[in-house]
Amino acid sequence: MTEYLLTYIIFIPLLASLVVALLPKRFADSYRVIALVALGLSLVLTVIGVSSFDSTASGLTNSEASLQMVEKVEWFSVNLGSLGRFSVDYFLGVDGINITMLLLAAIVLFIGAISSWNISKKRKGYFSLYLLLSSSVLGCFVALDFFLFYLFFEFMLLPMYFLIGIWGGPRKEYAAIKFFLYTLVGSILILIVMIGLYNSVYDPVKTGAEAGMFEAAASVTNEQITEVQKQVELGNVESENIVKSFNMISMANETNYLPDSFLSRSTGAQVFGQSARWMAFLALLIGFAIKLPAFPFHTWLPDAHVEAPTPVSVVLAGILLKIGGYGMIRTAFSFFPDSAYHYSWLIGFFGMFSIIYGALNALAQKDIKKLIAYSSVSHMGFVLLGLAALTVEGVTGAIYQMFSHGLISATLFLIAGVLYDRTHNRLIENYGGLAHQLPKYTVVVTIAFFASLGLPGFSGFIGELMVFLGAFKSASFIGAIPMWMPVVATLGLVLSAGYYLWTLQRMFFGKYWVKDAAWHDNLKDLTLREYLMFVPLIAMIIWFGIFPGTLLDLISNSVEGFTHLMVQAVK
Amino acid sequence: MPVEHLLFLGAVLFCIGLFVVLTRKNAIAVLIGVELMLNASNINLVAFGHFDPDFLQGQIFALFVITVAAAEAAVALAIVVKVYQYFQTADLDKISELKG
Amino acid sequence: MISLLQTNNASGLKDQLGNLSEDVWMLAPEISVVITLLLLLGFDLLFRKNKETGLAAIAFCGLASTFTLLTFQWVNFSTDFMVMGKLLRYDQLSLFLKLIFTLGGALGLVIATRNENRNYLFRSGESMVVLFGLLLGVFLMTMSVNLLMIYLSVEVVSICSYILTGILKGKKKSEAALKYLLFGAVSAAVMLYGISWLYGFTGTLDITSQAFINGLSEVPALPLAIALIMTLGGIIFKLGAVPFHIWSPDVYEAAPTAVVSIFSTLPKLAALTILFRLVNILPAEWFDWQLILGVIALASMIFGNFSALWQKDVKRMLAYSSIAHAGFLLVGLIAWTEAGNTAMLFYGAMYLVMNFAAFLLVAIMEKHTGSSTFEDLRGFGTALPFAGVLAVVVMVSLTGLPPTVGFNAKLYVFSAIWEAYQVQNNPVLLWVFVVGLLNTVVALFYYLKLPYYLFFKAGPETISKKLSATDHIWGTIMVFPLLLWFFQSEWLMDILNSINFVF
Amino acid sequence: MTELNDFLTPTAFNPLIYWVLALFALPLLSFFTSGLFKGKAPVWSGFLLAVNTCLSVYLALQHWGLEPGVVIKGTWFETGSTAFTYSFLLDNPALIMLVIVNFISLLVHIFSAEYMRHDKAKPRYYAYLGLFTFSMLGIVLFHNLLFIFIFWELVGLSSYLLIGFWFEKKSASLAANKAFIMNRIGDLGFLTGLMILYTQFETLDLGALKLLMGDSRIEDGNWVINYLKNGEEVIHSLDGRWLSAAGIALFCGAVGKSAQFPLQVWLPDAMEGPTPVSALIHAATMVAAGVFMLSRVFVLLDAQALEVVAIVGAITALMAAVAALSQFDIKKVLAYSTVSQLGYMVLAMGVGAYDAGLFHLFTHAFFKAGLFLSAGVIIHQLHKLETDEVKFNTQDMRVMGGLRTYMPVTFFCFLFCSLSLAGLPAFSGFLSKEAILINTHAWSVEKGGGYYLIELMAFATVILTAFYIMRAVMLVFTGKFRLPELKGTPEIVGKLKEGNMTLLIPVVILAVLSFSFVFGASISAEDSWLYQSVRTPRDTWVPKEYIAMSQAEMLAKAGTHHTWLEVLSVGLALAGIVIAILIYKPGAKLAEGFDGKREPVSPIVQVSFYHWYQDVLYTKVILKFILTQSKMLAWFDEKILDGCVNLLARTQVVVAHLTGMFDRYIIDGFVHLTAFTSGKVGQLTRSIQTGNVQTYILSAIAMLIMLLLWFAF
Repeated sequence: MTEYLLTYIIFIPLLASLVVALLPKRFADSYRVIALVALGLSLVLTVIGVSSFDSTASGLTNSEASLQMVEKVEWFSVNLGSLGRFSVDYFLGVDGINITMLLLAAIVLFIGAISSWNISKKRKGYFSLYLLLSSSVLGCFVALDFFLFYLFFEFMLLPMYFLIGIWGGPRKEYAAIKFFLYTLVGSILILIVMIGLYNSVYDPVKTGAEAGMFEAAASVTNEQITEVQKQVELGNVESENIVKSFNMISMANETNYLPDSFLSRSTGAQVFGQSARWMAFLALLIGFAIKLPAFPFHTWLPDAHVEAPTPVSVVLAGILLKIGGYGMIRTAFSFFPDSAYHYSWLIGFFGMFSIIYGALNALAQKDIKKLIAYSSVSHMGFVLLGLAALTVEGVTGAIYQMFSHGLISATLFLIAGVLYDRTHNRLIENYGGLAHQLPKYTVVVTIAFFASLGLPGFSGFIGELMVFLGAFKSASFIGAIPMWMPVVATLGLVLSAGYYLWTLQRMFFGKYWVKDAAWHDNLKDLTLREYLMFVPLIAMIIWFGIFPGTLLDLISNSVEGFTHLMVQAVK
Repeated sequence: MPVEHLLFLGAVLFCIGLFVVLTRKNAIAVLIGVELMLNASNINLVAFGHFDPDFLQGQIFALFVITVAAAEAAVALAIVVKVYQYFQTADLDKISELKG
Repeated sequence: MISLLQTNNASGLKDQLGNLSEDVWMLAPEISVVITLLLLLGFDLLFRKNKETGLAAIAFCGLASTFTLLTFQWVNFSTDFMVMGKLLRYDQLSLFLKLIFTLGGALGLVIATRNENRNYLFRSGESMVVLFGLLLGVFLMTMSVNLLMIYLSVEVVSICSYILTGILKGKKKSEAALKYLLFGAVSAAVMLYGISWLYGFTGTLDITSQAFINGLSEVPALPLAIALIMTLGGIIFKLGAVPFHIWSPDVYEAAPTAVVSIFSTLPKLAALTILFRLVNILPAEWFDWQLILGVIALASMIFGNFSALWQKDVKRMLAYSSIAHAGFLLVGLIAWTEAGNTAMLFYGAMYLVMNFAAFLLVAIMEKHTGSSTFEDLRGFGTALPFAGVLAVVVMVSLTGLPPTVGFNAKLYVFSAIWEAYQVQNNPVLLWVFVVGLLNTVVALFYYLKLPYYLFFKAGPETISKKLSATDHIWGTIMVFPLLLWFFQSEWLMDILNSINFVF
Repeated sequence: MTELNDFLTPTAFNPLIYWVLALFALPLLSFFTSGLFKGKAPVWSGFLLAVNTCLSVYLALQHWGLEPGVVIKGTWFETGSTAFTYSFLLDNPALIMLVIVNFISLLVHIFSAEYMRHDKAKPRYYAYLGLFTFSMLGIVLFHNLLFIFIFWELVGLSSYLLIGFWFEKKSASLAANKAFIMNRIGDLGFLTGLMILYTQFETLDLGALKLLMGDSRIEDGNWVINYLKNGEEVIHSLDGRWLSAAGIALFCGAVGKSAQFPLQVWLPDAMEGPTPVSALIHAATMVAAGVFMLSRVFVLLDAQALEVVAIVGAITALMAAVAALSQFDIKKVLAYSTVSQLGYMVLAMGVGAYDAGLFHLFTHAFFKAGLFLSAGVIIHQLHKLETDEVKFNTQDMRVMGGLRTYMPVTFFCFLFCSLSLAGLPAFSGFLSKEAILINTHAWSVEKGGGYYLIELMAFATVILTAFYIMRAVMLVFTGKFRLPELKGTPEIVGKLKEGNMTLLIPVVILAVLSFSFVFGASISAEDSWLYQSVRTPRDTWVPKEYIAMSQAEMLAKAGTHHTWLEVLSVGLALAGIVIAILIYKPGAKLAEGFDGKREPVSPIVQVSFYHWYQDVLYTKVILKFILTQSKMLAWFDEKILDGCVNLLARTQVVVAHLTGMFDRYIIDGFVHLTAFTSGKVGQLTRSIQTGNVQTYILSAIAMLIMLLLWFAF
């Protein structure tokens, strides 16, 4: 039943995008329906996938055995002579780490589609780009071939560029270009490492088949694989028979690195006088830290958020940022656990710093969207801190934080959108006492703010708690980051309470007042469509805050496998 | 005559040609400079051909160069004429609309 | 002929002549080009009016027959051998390049038909004749293994280019032609001077002969460097790389779009082949050409990319981008591995396709807006979304981002250089690798400028909203492969892999 | 060795869980549904609370005195090999708190029905009360630090909502913010404590922590614990200082919630909330949660941590008592008094008198709630006098005076509660305060030296307490009603009436509960049933080496009963009362001097009035610093960091210009130079200056030569 599920999930939006692009303008009203139906279908399929996901089957993140819903077809295999075969697979699959991200993406994209309902400018372009973006985002989370992953990763940029650049606010061009360039710098860094990794990693199964060690690659036993690895180790396999691989799961397995290859752990090669593996790790880390975004690579975020239309902000904050964190887990940390350990202090420090820096910046913002953007920087700092801890709790917390921030930041940007829709103004100082005029909206805002500042009972708390517990434990458990880091990072909690409550107090409490009297007539309370977005989001935020087991059951085995590999590598 | 002298002559001629190319302002004069440079090479080729008595490749090469130079000169002059039509001058300083 | 005389000792003149007549079959494609050229000339002389159709028919038929002959040769003769008494070399490398050159020529002609000044190229028989002369020249360049032949073929291409630049009316065109000519003549003279020294060092013009290699091995480093670098000068001029790149922006801006599309591709790749043949016989111990070419490649990328940033004209921007691409093409060569060569060829072929697609779209834009400056292209994409989207795809491909074949090309080239770095540990390679890839970011700046103006800026309402059916079709035909080959690059790669680079 | 998993395995099904769930469910139901009942919300919520109170009384009776209490345990979620469990513990302190919370909450519900009668947002008010009761019960019933933390924060939320209930008032919403943020600061410490304990013991279950703490030891300055996890031995070791740090960190949570120095400033501001809320949350229950939590984690605190607790408690008690001396706002007096009394409780915990602290918590809950509700009656009745013309601050004692004649019931209730607060015999306050003082004395004796200062502070607070509360009584109830004079509206006097039954019943009940006979007939705390019920044999849990001497040992050494101590404390209290009466007796100069406007002028009084200028320090210095800091950072982010990026982009552009101009300027310059050197040879200068193609050629050749030179050398 779940055989081609992932393919369906990715390609339904793509197909819908084509349909929207090809439908004549006469059917302009149906574009949004198509988008909603396509993403709804993807969401339903995702939920089916999640419910049929067997968490007990997942384990070590460097073994294909722990994957589910695997689809692995050779996509293309190019012979590059002495470079060996350039083999790219259409390789999809989920384990505990990405199934949560897939779920999040499907949810947020669907909500984004609802939020796009009243887009009126150039609808055809908008919806086909939005669907294209959806498709690549979903693909990015389930692709397990580095090339495929990179394809989806890069493919997000263009739709995003146009979505911000055409449908955005006053400084949209600047924001769009800034977003694109920033991310591109990151992806070039990733590309550099991808090329390096590709030259260092081979696929034992295909190599064995190519070298004639066994007949078909279909039914290969572990012994045979070990045998192939042994033969490669001894140099008995001809270089043109070695099939190099982009398989991200293989890349996480030390035994798949060619002996004497550049990034193999045993070689100890150096680049610019530093260990090649360290440099490669740093490149990947920075590449994804830009996406995350962590201090000091975050300055694209406020601009992009402020200028982007509401649904795009929602998708950007809700999902795109998570690709940064997910990418780190799946690539940087998995491929180079030793380097991750070596740099954990640095990562932890930047995580801690981002938390406080983002929060302090949020405190000074006048534009509510910018405030939320900086709060995202602050919250994504927890992801870095949790990952740097290299403990089960820390990594779990990081993933949980990503999931929960996805829901909460989506809600927050929708909130900003509600106000912007009505008055086309987002400055905090222009409002006062909105609670009188918009009581229901105020309730939603209060819930979202408290969820975001990490109040127990909401999903954000679980993520942050786990990060703190894991980060503190790290020092005595594995020695990755010192104990003072999480302790200092707790300051972020106070600051986040500070800026959220201050905003609440300034905008919603006190005497009712808006700067422009003309706004008053437009200030109507929430509409049905808005309820449709807020109610499910808030319900999920609360559900995952009270029953974290729903999500943790999915991820815990994979995280344990992941940290197990980390610990092994450090030893 | 030792071959060094010939080579020295070639080098001097090349430099003079280059100098002319760089300093004269008239297009025709620049072309003459190019011819000088080509001839410097020809001298070299012929001089080296001296050591290649079996095949005389140098001399033959020189003949080809002369032919090509003639063809080039023909095209060049045609273009100069055309340029003159538009600019009413062959002064290279004044022919500088395209830049940047 | 000279080399004919060289082998005189071994066998009789009669055998030689017999061989020569056999060689003629190996040169069938070139002969086909020459015959077409002559037919065009004759037709042009005989008919006075309404020549367009006739000339076009002859040209396309000639290209078709050339293409057929080349395919025939590709399929049936896969061995490498010298023809014309070691002046030329028949091998798969040259065959492949000639194939894509023929295609390129045809695409150039197609672009010519897209222009507003319809069929301008076909109206004057001379330009058609010269165009085929240029084609012959690049054919010969790909096969040249003799210094004389190298000089001659380069000059053939150059002289044809001068004429093509200046043959049509226009002040700018004549100025560009003159500049091009003077600059080209000087580079040729510099190259010739270098060649004369190489001849002096070795006593032979045949670069494949052992004598040439032995001769070079005895020369001290400095004179050798002078001679080789001067020789490189002329080749780099054709490649359009730093420092002999300065002509290209002016010429690209002035010359007709169709001609530029050919200038920016065929001679570049042909020059690359010569460079390839030359550096492959030079052992790195005597001459660190990897360093020289590395510096040239980096300088080209940086110069090309940075200069392109502030250009106001699409064609001029593409000229600078072609300088940068020359640098990227060199990257594959610098790797100095088989994979590098394949990757270089792949990049070359893809660059050709991308560039023709780009110029086709420029031609279409020129037709609709009457200009190729960014300012005048404002709102073009909004008015003509299809053409706009195609332009975006081409620009993305030129930048080298997925999902376009430009990405594969860059990926292969840089994979090759990474692998070469792993093996050779030459720090130059690493610099080329890192700086080259980071250059992509700079490139994005100006490539994105086009979509930016096309879509983000509001343009005048005057842009005609109707895209002709032919434009639709040609646009799709040219752009679609850029996407298709991203997913199926092995089709081309398999062909390239059959090329034997050893000689 | 202890097997960790034994603590974490869920207990067998116990039907008691239904009762517990019902206890949570009813207030939560009130939270969610009171909105539906609009005007009938008080009835509905009150009904639910009444049921809940009955339930809790029933439970308390059922499980009274069971040692060590009933435990229900289950798994919340698991991650990796670690299970996060929840557990309930029903022991005596929990049961008493359960009853107190529900009972006072019920009284407040009843009282509010009248007090909030005319407020449109009544349903919201009752919803918040429900949320508060729910959260508070969580702290009381859960026996897992993580869950206590969770409900701890939720209590903070409901407190925030209730303080800011009248959100139109800017001061109210600001006070709400302040309360939440101050609490959050304390919670950082709590969270840090959780981190430390979790790292060491891998569980936050209090039952487990108690035993594991007993198993842990100090070895070579390291805090070491061995235990079994799934049969495998685990050794965890942290620097020994983390042991004290854990205790102090947990205490930080209590500092926030129980308004201890230096975070106590939020509590006086919290009086912006409705008065019944102040009675429930900011006097009886929530603020006491800190003390209750301290009692729960008592065994995790080592000697250093306890010392910090004691010192902070004493300082708070004294500081707040001083601040209460000069306040004019009746609620502010009570607020500072609450802070001061909480200081006593914390002091008790610090000196090891777990039982005394808890006992004072219970007694204080009643008499302080009584005081607040009495004040509420006064405010409510005075509020009725307000018209559109006549506006005055209904909480300002300067407008009151002589109310005894108008509101006799309220007067007596207030008086009894005040006497209880002052600690006179026959009142409950006497019992618990005496217990604290005895323990403090024993502790000071044990420690000796400067630690007598703590005892001194405790005694100083006794006299201050008696003084300020008697001052309030005198100002409010004696003399003549000052409002008519101040406002020039003598007709107002007739309108002032005693509150109705809905207001008075809760007040009277609470006043009755502040007599000592309720808690024990004897004059000594030792004999009180309540005091005895919380005296758990905790000494066996505490690792001997962590504390110098247990409470029992200290008491044994210093003696459990000191008549002179009681005499002294009662004497001091009486002295305070007498002084207050003398100063503020009707007709006394000070009492007449108020005009309802003036702030105190004497600098000493100002220190008291402005609460040691602590607030000024916070807002003017620390908050300003943070805000400036954040503005600076935002500037840094926008200008410098983003500026760098833009600069990079701009440099690119500049470089682009440079390369573009390279031909034109640099090469030209080069040409200039060449022309200059060869200037005499011919008329070259002009021709080269602008010679375009030639410049091109020259640049190419020059670069070629440069390449050559660079390559050659």
